[in-house]
Amino acid sequence: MIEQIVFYLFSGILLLSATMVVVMRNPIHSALFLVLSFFASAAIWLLLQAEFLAIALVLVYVGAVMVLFLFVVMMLDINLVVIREGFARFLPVGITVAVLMVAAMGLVVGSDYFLSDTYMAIKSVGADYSNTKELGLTLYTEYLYQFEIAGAILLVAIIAAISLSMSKSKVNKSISPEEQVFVKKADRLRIVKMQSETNNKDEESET
Amino acid sequence: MNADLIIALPEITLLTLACLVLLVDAFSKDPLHLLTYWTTQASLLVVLAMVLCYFPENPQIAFNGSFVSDSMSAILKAFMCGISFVVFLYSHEYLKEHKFLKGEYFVLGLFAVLGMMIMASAYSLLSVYLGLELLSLSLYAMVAMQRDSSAASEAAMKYFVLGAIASGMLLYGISMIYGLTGSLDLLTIAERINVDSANHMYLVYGMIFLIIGIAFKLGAAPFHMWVPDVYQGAPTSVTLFISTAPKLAAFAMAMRILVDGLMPLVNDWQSILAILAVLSMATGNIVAIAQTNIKRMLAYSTIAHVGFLFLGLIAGTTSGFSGSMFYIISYALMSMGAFGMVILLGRNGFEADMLDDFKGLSERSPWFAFVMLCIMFSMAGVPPFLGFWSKWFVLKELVASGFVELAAIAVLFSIIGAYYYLRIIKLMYFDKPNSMTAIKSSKQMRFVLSINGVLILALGLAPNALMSLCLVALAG
Amino acid sequence: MISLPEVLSLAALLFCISIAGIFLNRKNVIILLMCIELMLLSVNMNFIAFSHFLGDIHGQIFVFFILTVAAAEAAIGLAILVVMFRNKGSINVDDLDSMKG
Amino acid sequence: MTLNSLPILSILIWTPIIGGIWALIAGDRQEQTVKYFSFAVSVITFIFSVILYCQFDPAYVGMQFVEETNWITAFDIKYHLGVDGIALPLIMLTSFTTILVILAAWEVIEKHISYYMCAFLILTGLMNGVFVALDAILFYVYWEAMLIPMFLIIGIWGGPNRVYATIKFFLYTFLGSVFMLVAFLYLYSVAGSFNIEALHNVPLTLTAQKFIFVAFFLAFAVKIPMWPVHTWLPDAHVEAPTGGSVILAAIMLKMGGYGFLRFSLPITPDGSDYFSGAMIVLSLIAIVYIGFVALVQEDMKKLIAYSSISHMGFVTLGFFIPFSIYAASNSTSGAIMGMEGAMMQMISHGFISAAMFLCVGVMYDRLHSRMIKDYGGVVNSMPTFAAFMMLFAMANAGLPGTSGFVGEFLVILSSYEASFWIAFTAAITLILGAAYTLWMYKRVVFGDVTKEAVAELKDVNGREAFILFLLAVVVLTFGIWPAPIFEVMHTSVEQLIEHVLQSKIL
Amino acid sequence: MINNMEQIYLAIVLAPLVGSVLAGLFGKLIGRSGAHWVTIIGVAISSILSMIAYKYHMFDGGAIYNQTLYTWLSSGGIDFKIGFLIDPLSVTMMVVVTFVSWMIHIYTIGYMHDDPGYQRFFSYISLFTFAMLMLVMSNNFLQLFFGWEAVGLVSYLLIGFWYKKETAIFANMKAFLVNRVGDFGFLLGIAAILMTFNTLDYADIFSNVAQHADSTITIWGDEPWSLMTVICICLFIGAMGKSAQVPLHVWLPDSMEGPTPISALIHAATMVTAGIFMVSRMSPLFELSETALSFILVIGSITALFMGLLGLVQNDIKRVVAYSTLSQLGYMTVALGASAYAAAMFHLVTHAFFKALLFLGAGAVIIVMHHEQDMRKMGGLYKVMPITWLTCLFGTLALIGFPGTSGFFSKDAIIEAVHHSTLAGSGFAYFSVVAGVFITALYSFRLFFMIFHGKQRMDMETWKHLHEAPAVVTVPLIVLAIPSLILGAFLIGPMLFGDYFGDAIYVASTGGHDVLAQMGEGYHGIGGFLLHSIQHPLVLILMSSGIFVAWLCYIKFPDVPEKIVSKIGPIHRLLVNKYGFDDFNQLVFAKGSTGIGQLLWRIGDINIIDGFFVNGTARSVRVFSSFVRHVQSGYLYHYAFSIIIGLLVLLAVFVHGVLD
Repeated sequence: MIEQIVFYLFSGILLLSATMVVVMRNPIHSALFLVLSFFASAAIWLLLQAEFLAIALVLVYVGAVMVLFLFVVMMLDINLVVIREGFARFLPVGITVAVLMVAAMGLVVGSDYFLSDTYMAIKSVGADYSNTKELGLTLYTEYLYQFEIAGAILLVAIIAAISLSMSKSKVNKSISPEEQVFVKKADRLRIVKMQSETNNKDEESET
Repeated sequence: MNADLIIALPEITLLTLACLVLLVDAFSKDPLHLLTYWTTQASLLVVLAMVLCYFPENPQIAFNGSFVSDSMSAILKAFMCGISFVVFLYSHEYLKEHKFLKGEYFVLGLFAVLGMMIMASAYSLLSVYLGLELLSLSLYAMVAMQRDSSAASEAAMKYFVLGAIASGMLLYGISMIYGLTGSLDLLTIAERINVDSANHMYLVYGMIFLIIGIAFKLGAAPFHMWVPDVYQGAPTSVTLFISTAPKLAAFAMAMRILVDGLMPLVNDWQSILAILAVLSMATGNIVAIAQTNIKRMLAYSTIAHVGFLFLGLIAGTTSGFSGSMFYIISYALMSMGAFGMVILLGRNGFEADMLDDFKGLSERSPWFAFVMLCIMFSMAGVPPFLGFWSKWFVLKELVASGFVELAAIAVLFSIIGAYYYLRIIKLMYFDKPNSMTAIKSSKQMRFVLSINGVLILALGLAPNALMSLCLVALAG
Repeated sequence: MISLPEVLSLAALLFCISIAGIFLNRKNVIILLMCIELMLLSVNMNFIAFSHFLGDIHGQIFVFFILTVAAAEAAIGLAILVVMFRNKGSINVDDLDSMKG
Repeated sequence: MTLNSLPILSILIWTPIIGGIWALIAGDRQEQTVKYFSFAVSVITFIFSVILYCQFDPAYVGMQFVEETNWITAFDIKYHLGVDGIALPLIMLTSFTTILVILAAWEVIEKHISYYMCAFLILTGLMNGVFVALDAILFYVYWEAMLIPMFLIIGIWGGPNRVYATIKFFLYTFLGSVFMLVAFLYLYSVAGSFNIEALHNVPLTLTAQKFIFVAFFLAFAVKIPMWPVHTWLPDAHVEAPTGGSVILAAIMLKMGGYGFLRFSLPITPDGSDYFSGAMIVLSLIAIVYIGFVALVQEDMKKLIAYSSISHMGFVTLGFFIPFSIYAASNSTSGAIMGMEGAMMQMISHGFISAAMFLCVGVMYDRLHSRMIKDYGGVVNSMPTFAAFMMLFAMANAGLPGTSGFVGEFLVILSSYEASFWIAFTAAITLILGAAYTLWMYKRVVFGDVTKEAVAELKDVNGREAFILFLLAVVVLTFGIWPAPIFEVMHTSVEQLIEHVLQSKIL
Repeated sequence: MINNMEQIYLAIVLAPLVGSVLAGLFGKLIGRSGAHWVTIIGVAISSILSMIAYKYHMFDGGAIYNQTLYTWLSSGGIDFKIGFLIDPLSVTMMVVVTFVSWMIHIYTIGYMHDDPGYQRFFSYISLFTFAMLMLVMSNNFLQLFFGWEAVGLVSYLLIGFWYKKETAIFANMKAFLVNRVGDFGFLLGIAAILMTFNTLDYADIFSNVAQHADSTITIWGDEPWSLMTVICICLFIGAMGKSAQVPLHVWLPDSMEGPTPISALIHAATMVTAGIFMVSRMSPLFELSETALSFILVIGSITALFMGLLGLVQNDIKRVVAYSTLSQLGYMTVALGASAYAAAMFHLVTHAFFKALLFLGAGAVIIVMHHEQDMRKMGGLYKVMPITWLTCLFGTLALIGFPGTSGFFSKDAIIEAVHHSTLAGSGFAYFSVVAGVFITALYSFRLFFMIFHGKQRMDMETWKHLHEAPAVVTVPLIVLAIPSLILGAFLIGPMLFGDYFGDAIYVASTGGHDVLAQMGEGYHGIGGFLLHSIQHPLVLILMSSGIFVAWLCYIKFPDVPEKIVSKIGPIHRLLVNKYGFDDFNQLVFAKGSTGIGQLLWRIGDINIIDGFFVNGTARSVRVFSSFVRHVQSGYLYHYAFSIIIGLLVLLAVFVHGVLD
């Protein structure tokens, strides 16, 4: 019973904060609400006996990823523009679709099928059970291959992030003497021929 | 465990070599990154050789059933390596011309190839996902790599956001399938699915999300919206890359998930794919007509081709899948040639990506106009070019499975499609050139592009070998 | 006791919110990235629920990988964002419209 | 190696193709060489087709000179060639026409003559391929591949509106043929083979036959072309260079007819029977409707193009009348006559339309106009030409003694056995055909010279006279003595009729 | 002998062809005289050999020759052959054709002397001789049709011989097209014959004809038609075209645009009689259908009477003769309709001579008048052209049927035959042919008086230079005048009442068809025939009054015609307008078909098929394309939205089964 209250409490927080993430104008507020939703999720995960992941979520996400988000948000000097026109026009359709989707998904996942015996195989674990240990064991044996791939993915992320955002300052003020020697008039001076404006107008009117 | 490693030797080698290239690049000061380039190409060749050397007679499963090496994966991997080799060759040329040659490009490229190979060999949903992400993340970065291009960064952002949504969908589907079968292993999933049981509807529910993920990756309508923008915005060499080898990986993903994993649900996904196929062919072919940018036009043509590709899957038979495989390989070859031509015509930072840039090509360079002609007729599906056989193959299997009406719809759209391919030929042959500037490019580029064109014709005249290969790939 | 449908529904709701966030949001791209994170969170929720009710650890393993990938994704996404901002001087979603048709 | 052991059909296909490729490689720099070389190739091809004719056994039932090699083993697609009495005359026609076309281009084509020669030679090879292929897929490959050179010919060397015309031509014919491909694939799924002869014998339900017939119909009706899918033809003809018009009219149209004989009728006899009434009506519409349309054309090429459509109406009429004749008379004699008449109409139209287009070409080369109003009184400055054109105009109007008469005559005679009114309607062409041909002739050739340009026209030169003379000889010979063409067809046509009149409903 | 004869027949046919080819293809090489020599020699050979053949068949009792030369083609078990059937009917035609042609070849030398198309002309007329011979010598319908169309072709070429003249090239096209209308029916008749008899050979058809006498065919609804009637009417439509019967007569007056020798040869003596010949040849068929015969009778009598009337108002010398020809062809047709085939043939033969004579005479006048054809500008020519005057007088007398001349015998025979006929329409026919006698006399002498007598209406300058025509012109006139006068007397006995034609012409002995046999009962030699006509003087009275009226109007009171014209204004206008046939054709057929053509082309082809369906499809695809492309708005949220919609639809359809 208490579990259910806790679950609904945190579910409520989660959904609310998730909604706030979406509707907040200021991205910093959004980011903070996102942090809140992560916390709420972590709580629910704990209820679902995924202790390690709950911790990891807080550590990795809140501790690293969200900080990164905030960092970027603050680094980029974003002016908070007003919502453009058309949004209101689009909103009813958007909300209808969202509601429809909730219905379409809810009808399936809310079904009693998921109450069947198959889904009553919850492990009853002793006090010495360590979720972390079991995860670790599986991860480093059965999932060695995937683990390596994950490593590669992180490597790619690093390379990509660096190569995209690192700017070798291109604005090099030094001069190249040999280029200066070979410079020609045409390189510096461009003569543009332009028709006089009256002529242009005449032509336009003719056509 | 050792056996496992040997089975996955090409992937391991590629990972090692990719890291090596990374190191090489980090310490090289060459502005042309020649060493990086050549080690990259060498790596691909080495891996290609390995794939061929370790060609599996029978499917070999490793890493607790999450990795498989069968003839399909081996053939696809070989093509991935080969195609990437050519792509990098063109890319080097292109990057040099457009002055943003970077070592990371090749490193990321290699990782992308690794991702593709993982997808080709993935036997569990987790491997599929990780392979996909490895590939996608590399590609996102590659698209954005031309940092001073506004279009490229816009394309990258769109690609990234939509790609993330798609992988979210895919994940959601995976989670449902996992929840319903209790396994991530494709073989186990296939075993545990019982069509008649109560969970059929839930499986279909999960499967729809999976299919959206696949459809997005391949660029099937209505999940195709990223394709035109990304094709247009990305640097041509990246467009070239995206439109070739990763398509093979996406096909492999479709095969793994739908055929290896969800074959019991074949009746359901046949109908879903049929809808997507018709939509794709319609959207692709119709919207392509209105395009003026050749990269964008080819993007829509890709969408249309994906529709055709699906037809082979819809057939639901082994030979139908072979047909799709043949289709995607031929498509990759044609697309490679087409974008190769775009690269060839561009110069000095100028992208020859408007249709009008092809005007009067036959006067400027009769030979390359001919190559482009072969490619365009091939894409339109006119014999005796390769593209005809790929259409023929999937249509044949489709008809053999009794979907004659679908085949009729497909050919109808291919006629609409023929129009915009013909338009390019019209520009090249019937119009006067805008300028008579000679085409300048390296010898190897010309050589490879010529080979590409000739190959499309040659394989069109003698498609037997490739067809048999595809048949064998899926029969074994 | 929490039941599986409850958790799944929660995840589905979260999924819908995130999706709605993506196509309703016209402000800036960074919120899109956050919505993606939310979406992954909902998927994770699904996995953990199934893992719990099936008594199967593999679901949690998957979540582990998703977290990893999500982090990598966030990094690349933000990097692209930065590049984009440099080019366009804006991260407004509406400004991402130079290519269309 | 004796002549008998030569793979003569392959030679007919590949000699021109390889010749064409060589011409392309030789390039524009060696213009003269290319011309003579191409001419030589076309003559050699023709010689081989004559050898083929000589060695052909008219009494033999079935395919002759069969060549069979594996091509795509994966699907049992074979490089399977053979010829019978239906294909043989068409092959002769093809290789003969090629010579004319190459000669006609001699001085006229100034732009990229080597490409031009290449396109035509390759086209010849492919067209021969269409007529000898015995594997449905092989047939289809030749059939479609043929569009490519034609597309380029019209597009590169055509008139001012060539792009519209050539794209229309391509898409139109492509539209038709893709459905034929689907039909082939369906047949394969039933018969397990692409062998055309095997397909002839595979039993099919009536519904299937109807659908297959419609698919085939789209392909062949567009090609031949039948009303109302004919509108590509006038455009293509008008814009094509002379040689292109000649090949289009003389041979490409015949492929539609050939397709009906080789595929529609034998594969779907019951479907053909079912639709024969509609086909007859369409044919009659083509004959009369198009006749009227031809009457009011202001462009000579368009007029001839429309007259081609009208003439092709006789071909389809002759092909689909047998069912009604058989139903009316219960004897195959009239049916055979109708079909042979239609075949003859195809052959003869090949010569006559080629001649007419060449005539227009001769004038066009001089005045660069195809409009009737730009001429008048040509006979005053070009008497020899006028005489040739008179002969061909009369042949076009179906005057006895020219080959144009034979086919129309037989088809009208046989259609009478089916119904008086069919014959009645078909015979209207006697009046209309004469009307549009002679009215054009009157306006172009007769009359006093009122235009300076016409007065300065030079009469045909030796090369042109030679081409026209060749055609005149052929037109007259087959008008006076058409028996040689009929002799080679008899066995095949009889066998076909016999086959077609038997139901093969599953 | 038979073998020799075959070579002779071949020579008869081929000699003119060779001449034609030589003159046509090598005209420049052999020059003008070369051209006329080769053709004249060719046609002379042909003519002389024809006479030999005539002698062989008519006097030496040679058997009927019916042999195949070669098989044109065989299809569906039917052999189409080329071959000759030589019997009294054909051999008579051969002699007439070759002889008249020969004369006209000679005459042409003078007539066309200064024409630049000299060689071409000779080539054409020789070719015509060849084609006409093919027609008459044929033993089957195929060859008949070949000859039929070939003479049409040559006629076309010759009418348009002066191709610079707009009227000439209009007339030749008109002639060809009108003939084609006839051929249209003819071909249908041939098709019907082939279907009925499974052969096109005369002999085979005639031997089986009895079996099909009562066959019927349904053409419209369920009404059964007599097969023979259908066949015969179809064939006769062919004859109507070629022999210029109403309403397909319109081409013949216009054909006078051609050179006069042509008018004489083709449009008077030979080609136009091909229809008469054909019906005679097909007598076994026509005898089986009284309906067809009545039809012929009515058409013929209309032509005979009303075309003659038109001759009264024409002022062009050649046109008068042309209308006279029409009228005379009407007489022949009437004879055919009355089953008096022999009488028709007889009139055909005599008409060939005297009409050729009249045309050549007219041609002679035209030459000396420097190609002036308007009679109103002539008069009094008898003084300068006595030979022409005399021969023309003979011709005119023969034409009006002055007792004793050839024309008298043949025309009176027809009138008598019609009188005996009991077929439906014979009463009208009798009235027409009898009334025709008056009209014939009136227009013939109108012509004669206006040209040769009365005031000289040309200007004096022309008058001074007038002279008799050269010998090449007058000799053929004289040669033709002789048979015009005397041939009838010789031929009437054997031809009408003897066994001249043998089996070549068949007349049913029952049903009162055999009018000639009935006449034969009362025939007692030429004298008797003459006497008979005096005893029943109606015809003679009409003829004389015709001459008298002509004398009154054109010699005695030249201003009378104008007064009459002003009195009968509308009728005169009707006649001048040729009953409106030309206007009607021009308006309905020519304008109508170009109108239909324009309609079908502009509306049908350009607007509906091409515009709406073909280009319309292309356009709508393009429009649709440019519309659909806006879905690709460039906005991320739209893209995401489309993904969601896709997802929703798939979920709805496949999970929630909305569509089920």
